[in-house]
Amino acid sequence: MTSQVMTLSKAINAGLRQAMTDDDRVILMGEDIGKLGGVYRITEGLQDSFGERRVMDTPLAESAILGTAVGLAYAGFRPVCEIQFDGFIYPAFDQIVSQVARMHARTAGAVTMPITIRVPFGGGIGAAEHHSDSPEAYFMHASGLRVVSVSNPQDAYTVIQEAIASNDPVLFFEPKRRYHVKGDVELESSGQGRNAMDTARVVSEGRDVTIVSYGGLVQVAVEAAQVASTEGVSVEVIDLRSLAPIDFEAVANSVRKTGRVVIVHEAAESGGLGAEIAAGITERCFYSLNHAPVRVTGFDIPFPPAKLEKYHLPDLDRVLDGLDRALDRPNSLSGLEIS
Amino acid sequence: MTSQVMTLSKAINAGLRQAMTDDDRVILMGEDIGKLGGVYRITEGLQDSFGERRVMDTPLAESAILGTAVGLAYAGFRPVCEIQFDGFIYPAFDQIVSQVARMHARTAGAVTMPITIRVPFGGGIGAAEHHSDSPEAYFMHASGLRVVSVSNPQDAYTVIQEAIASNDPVLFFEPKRRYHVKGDVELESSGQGRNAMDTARVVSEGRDVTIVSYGGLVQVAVEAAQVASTEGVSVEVIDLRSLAPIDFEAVANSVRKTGRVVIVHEAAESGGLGAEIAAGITERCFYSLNHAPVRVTGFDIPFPPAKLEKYHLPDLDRVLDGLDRALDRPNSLSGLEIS
Amino acid sequence: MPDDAAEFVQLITADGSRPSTSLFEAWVTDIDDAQLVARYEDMVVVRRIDVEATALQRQGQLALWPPLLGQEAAQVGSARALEDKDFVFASYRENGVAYCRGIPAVDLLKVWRGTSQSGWNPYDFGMATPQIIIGAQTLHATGYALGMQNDRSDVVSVTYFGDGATSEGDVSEAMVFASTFKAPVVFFCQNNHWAISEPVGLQSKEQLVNRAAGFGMPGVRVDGNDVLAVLAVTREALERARRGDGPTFIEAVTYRMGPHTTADDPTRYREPAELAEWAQRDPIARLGAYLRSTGALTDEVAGTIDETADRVAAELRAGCLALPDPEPLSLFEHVYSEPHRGLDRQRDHYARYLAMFETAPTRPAVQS
Amino acid sequence: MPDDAAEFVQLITADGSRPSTSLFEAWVTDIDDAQLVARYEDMVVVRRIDVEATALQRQGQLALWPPLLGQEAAQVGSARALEDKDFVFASYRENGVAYCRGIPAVDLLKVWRGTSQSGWNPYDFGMATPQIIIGAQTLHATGYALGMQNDRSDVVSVTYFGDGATSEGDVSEAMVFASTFKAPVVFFCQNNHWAISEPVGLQSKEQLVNRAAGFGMPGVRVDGNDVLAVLAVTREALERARRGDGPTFIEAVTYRMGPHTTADDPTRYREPAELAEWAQRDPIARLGAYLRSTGALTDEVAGTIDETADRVAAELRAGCLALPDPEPLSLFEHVYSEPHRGLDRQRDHYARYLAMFETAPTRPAVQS
Ligand SMILES: Cc1ncc(C[n+]2csc(CCOP(=O)(O)OP(=O)(O)O)c2C)c(N)n1
Ligand SMILES: Cc1ncc(C[n+]2csc(CCOP(=O)(O)OP(=O)(O)O)c2C)c(N)n1
Ligand SMILES: [Mg+2]
Ligand SMILES: [Mg+2]
Repeated sequence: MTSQVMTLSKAINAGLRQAMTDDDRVILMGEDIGKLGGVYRITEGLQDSFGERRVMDTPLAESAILGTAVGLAYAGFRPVCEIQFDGFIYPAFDQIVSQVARMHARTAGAVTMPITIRVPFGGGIGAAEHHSDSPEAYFMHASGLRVVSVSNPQDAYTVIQEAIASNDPVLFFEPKRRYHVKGDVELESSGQGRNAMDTARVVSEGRDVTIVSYGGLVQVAVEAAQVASTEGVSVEVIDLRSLAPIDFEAVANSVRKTGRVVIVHEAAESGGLGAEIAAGITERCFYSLNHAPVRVTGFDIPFPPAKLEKYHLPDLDRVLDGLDRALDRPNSLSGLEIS
Repeated sequence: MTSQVMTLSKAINAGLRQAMTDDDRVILMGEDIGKLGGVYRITEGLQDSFGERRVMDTPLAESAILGTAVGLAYAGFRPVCEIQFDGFIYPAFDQIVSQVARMHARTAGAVTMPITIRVPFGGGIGAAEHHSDSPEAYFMHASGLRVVSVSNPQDAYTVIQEAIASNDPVLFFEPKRRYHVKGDVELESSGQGRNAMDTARVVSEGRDVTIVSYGGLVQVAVEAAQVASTEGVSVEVIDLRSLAPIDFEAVANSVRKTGRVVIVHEAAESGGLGAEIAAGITERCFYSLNHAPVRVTGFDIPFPPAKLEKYHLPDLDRVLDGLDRALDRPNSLSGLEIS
Repeated sequence: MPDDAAEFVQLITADGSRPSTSLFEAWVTDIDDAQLVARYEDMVVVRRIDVEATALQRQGQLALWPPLLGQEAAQVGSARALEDKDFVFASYRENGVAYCRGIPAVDLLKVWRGTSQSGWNPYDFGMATPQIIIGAQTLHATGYALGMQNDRSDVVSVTYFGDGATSEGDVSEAMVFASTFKAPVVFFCQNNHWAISEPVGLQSKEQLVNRAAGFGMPGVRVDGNDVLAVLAVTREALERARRGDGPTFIEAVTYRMGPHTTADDPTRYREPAELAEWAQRDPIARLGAYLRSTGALTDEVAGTIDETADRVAAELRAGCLALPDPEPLSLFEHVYSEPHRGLDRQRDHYARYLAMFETAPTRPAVQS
Repeated sequence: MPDDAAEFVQLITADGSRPSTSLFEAWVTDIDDAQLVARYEDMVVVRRIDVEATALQRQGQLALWPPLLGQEAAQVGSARALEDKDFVFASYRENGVAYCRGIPAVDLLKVWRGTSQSGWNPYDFGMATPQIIIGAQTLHATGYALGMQNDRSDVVSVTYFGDGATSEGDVSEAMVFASTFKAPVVFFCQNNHWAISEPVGLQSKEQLVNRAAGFGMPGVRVDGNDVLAVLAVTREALERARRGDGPTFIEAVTYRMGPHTTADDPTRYREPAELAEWAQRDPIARLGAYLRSTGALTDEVAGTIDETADRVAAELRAGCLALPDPEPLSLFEHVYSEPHRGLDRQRDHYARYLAMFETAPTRPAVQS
């Protein structure tokens, strides 16, 4: 086994390189992904290695990026489209939900859409408007798509390859705030059997309460679990990885054990993933639940200016407060209770 | 009080006419809404009465319809945009979620977006692909928007006027399958105080279980309540009307009483409104609930061909089955139980 | 009325004469009378299919039908210019194109009868199934062309769209991509003068063909009711694409003589005089007149063609009525190509739900 | 290099001479040397603001800054053609336009310092706040123009966008609407040759100005580094719109001499030689040379202008540092203009949550 320490961004880059080496039908498309290597350098060096036809800088038109990807998939290619930032995916919404998602069903299975859509997402980086959105819930509601997110370099490396290898279209959400975090990556962990992409991962085991999260906030969940443990609370942390479909088996197994759950994400609460997770858990674990599932999420507001994002985004204190509520105890910090 | 029997479609037409008469800044925009009066004739006769500048046939470009509506709102108009069918709103998604929804917040309140977006939605009419979508959940997750739907002529008449009068942008979802249903309409019920648009309506009271629905399926819920009553079950039916924000006070009041709830909609289950409603109810009524909230919805599939829609769409039997599940009893029809 | 031959390529005039003055004659020197008779047959059959499908709709066998009445030459002329290996991405009205691609007529009906979302396997005929989202398919065609270019093949992709579609951002974006990458794609716009109730003048003050130059591609305006002229200009465009010189925009000037769909009532928005005027330029009558003048079309030949058309129509009707209703559980098929835990669960659930009814009594009728 | 004056309108050459041969001279007969000195000052001040803001970013006071270096003439020339009542819808780089509209420089910084999503009240200056979604504002401008047309006012709306933006569907759709309805709107495209790392040739094989004709509007290509020429062509376009003759597309050929934003490193994708070549056509140097040749720009005048620029820069810096951080609960403001039960509940909740900390001990540090 070759293992290497690398950042999450480099792990995606390595995964893309591996996927392109393994299958010459894999092509990358996007704005500034060629010479520049992408504004986050995720595709750095790939155009040098694979040429301009396989790493295509496209004109500025997101609908066209996805729409031509549909045609390329028709022609037997496996396009990997980069959307430069979360907030720029909406012009492509029609092509994604009406075409990419439905072409396989529309043609009764004759045409497959092995398209991967890479989307750097989320806040915590002090960015300007439209650069910190969390649009994942829109896509989990659009039947025909798969939606995944990763929280660490190993998963980044493995899951991007699984997403590309999937014959179904996959939205791959990359947590920008974690791009530069390093971790060990087994470079040979790819290719053999699909499971990282489809399954949730238990990050740390616990008995008293479960935290379900994904992407950029898994780390905050882990930190909350550490602090809670100093207060004698044993927290199980689950990293969903697959946002659509959700691995409810893994989630329900945990909640049946702990009886309590806190769901953490950056996106707005209303209609966010937390709603589906809470509803799905309640359906499956009603008699095991000691408290209603607690949601700790971004507020129902457009992403705020950078100086305010720390209030908007779930942080350690808000996750701990969520844990306290799930545990039916007063806020462990202030001793106060809010309902 | 002038009361008149009219269809739901005529009630919207009458509401539009009234709004245009009351305020000359109200203008209508859309494809085929002028001479033709819209493919559903909702705007019939309005161009004759108000002229081509106030009832504008636009080129075929949904993003432009919404994008120019933003500019018109900047200029002090109150645009009412018709999207011809549910499935054609996605090309306008970017302008709706990034511009219409956020302009007020972006400009710290300086600019208002009193834009109404009329969307004939849902299935049950045997239509071709893209003509039966239920995209409401996408918009309830987009902060800055209000989302409403109506189920009867009176609400149609009142709520369309309230939506137009609102200084916030409103998505107004019209249940196509109910366009031709007649009902009494008080023509003077408009203008005085805003409440229909913001509040849920208890359609029929009951003790044993609550059904929450909206739009085209309220009628199915009512029918299910009737059948259930012949089996000795007392069902309370709630028509949400406001989908964002949800009137959780009304919903929770009912569920605290009944302890059981079935949520019914056409859209896909995953990430649909049912998820938010179930999660919100569980958060508010955890200790009153005798059973997990039950969702009876469309499946997680692209809307199927017309010959299959009757299986996809929640119908009387499926709602009754949902009621049985919520009541912890075997299926009242077959005596069998499915978990 | 843009029927002035000076404004477009025309090889056979509205009254059926053939002045042979156009440079585009060079593209159809191989087309003899026998072949023109074959195109005449195509158009007659295609119109017959259209009439039969319209009748089936009126009789309640189809939920809807989008007639191509009047656009036969635009569709047959262009589709017959293609090679088998080429690939078509069309909208919902290209029934004539589909016929020429060899797609059984009954397959066209599945969508409108509501038994499936599409009627055929695109790879079997080199034609994608109908696209309802206006303009979306122009991007698919451009992407397909990029794929062909990547593979160094000489396949060309052709996309059909309407005058109304030119307003959609997707069509402009497709032209940008096609031009930038010199994609081997032909943009075939059928300007049939109407987008439902909206006249073409609402979409553009300028001739649509002029859109092409600004996007860096040649544009050709052709008499869309002249099957030979359409064949010629399409051949030229295909040849340009095949030799690596990139996309072409063709505006075929034609007319939607029927309603937008069977659900539409055009008397609400257009003058009968306009229709009458276009009837003078009927694509079938014109070619018929020309072929009668050359002697290639005799009553006997015409009779045989009508018989063919009647046979196709009869088969169509029989095929339509025989189309099986899909099984309830087919709802869940082909949404994903690989197992999906969420949907698999819903399918299981629903299968068990349906099974209950097999043993169950009938529910009493609702009093609503 | 498209710097050939034959290809665009130019009144003052790159080396500062004024041949006075262009027909567009007619549009600037009222512009005397004093006014040109004022435009020179505009450009110097605008560049000084840009330099100061870049420095503030380097010093960590701003998260980001999008420099306009090199585009001063395009922005000042066009903005100074406007009347107060006109309305501008721009992107994120139009700091020079904002300056000319009278917007205090410090207001430009709020977005980039992250204290708010926009810096000013659009109605106070006739200019919408910056738009980040590429091309979206062109539709807003078109809609605003339709509103002005409805109101029979003679206000014109002007939209600024880049060369890259021309590929976005929204821009094409805006041109369709503007043309169809003869909206009083000017499409002002700053072709600065780059969209981040992508050269303009990737967006279009054709001169961007040629897009105009196909959409049925006049197009003008102007030397975007010649403030006087830009003033002239913009005046013409405004006049056309004001008299009811509809939209115009202006392509101002200029160059982004700096990085895309302070986060960008252009050495990764473009040649130093290209930058050096464009430095020869610097808009400020050119006008300076011309005004020195007429005697209007003396060392003394130049010194006064520099003092003004320094004062503005000093105020900008002081203003930036004084920008207050927003209050946490302002998160919930202005999302809706009317009460909203969902958000009001979240606000209440969060207010109580925050209040807890006022009395609470500090949480122990996390070991991560
Ligand atoms: C994105 C989208 N918007 C609206 C519609 C509704 N619609 C169906 S056909 C049509 C008119 C299309 O006109 P044109 O492009 O000229 O094609 P034609 O029908 O004349 O063949 C419209 C508006 C649609 N199908 N898709
Ligand atoms: C819809 C959308 N896609 C992508 C981006 C990311 N982006 C920001 S600026 C830019 C380049 C724009 O180039 P151009 O239009 O030439 O304007 P310039 O920056 O040169 O002024 C890109 C791709 C965006 N802001 N919006
Ligand atoms: Mg048409
Ligand atoms: Mg640029």
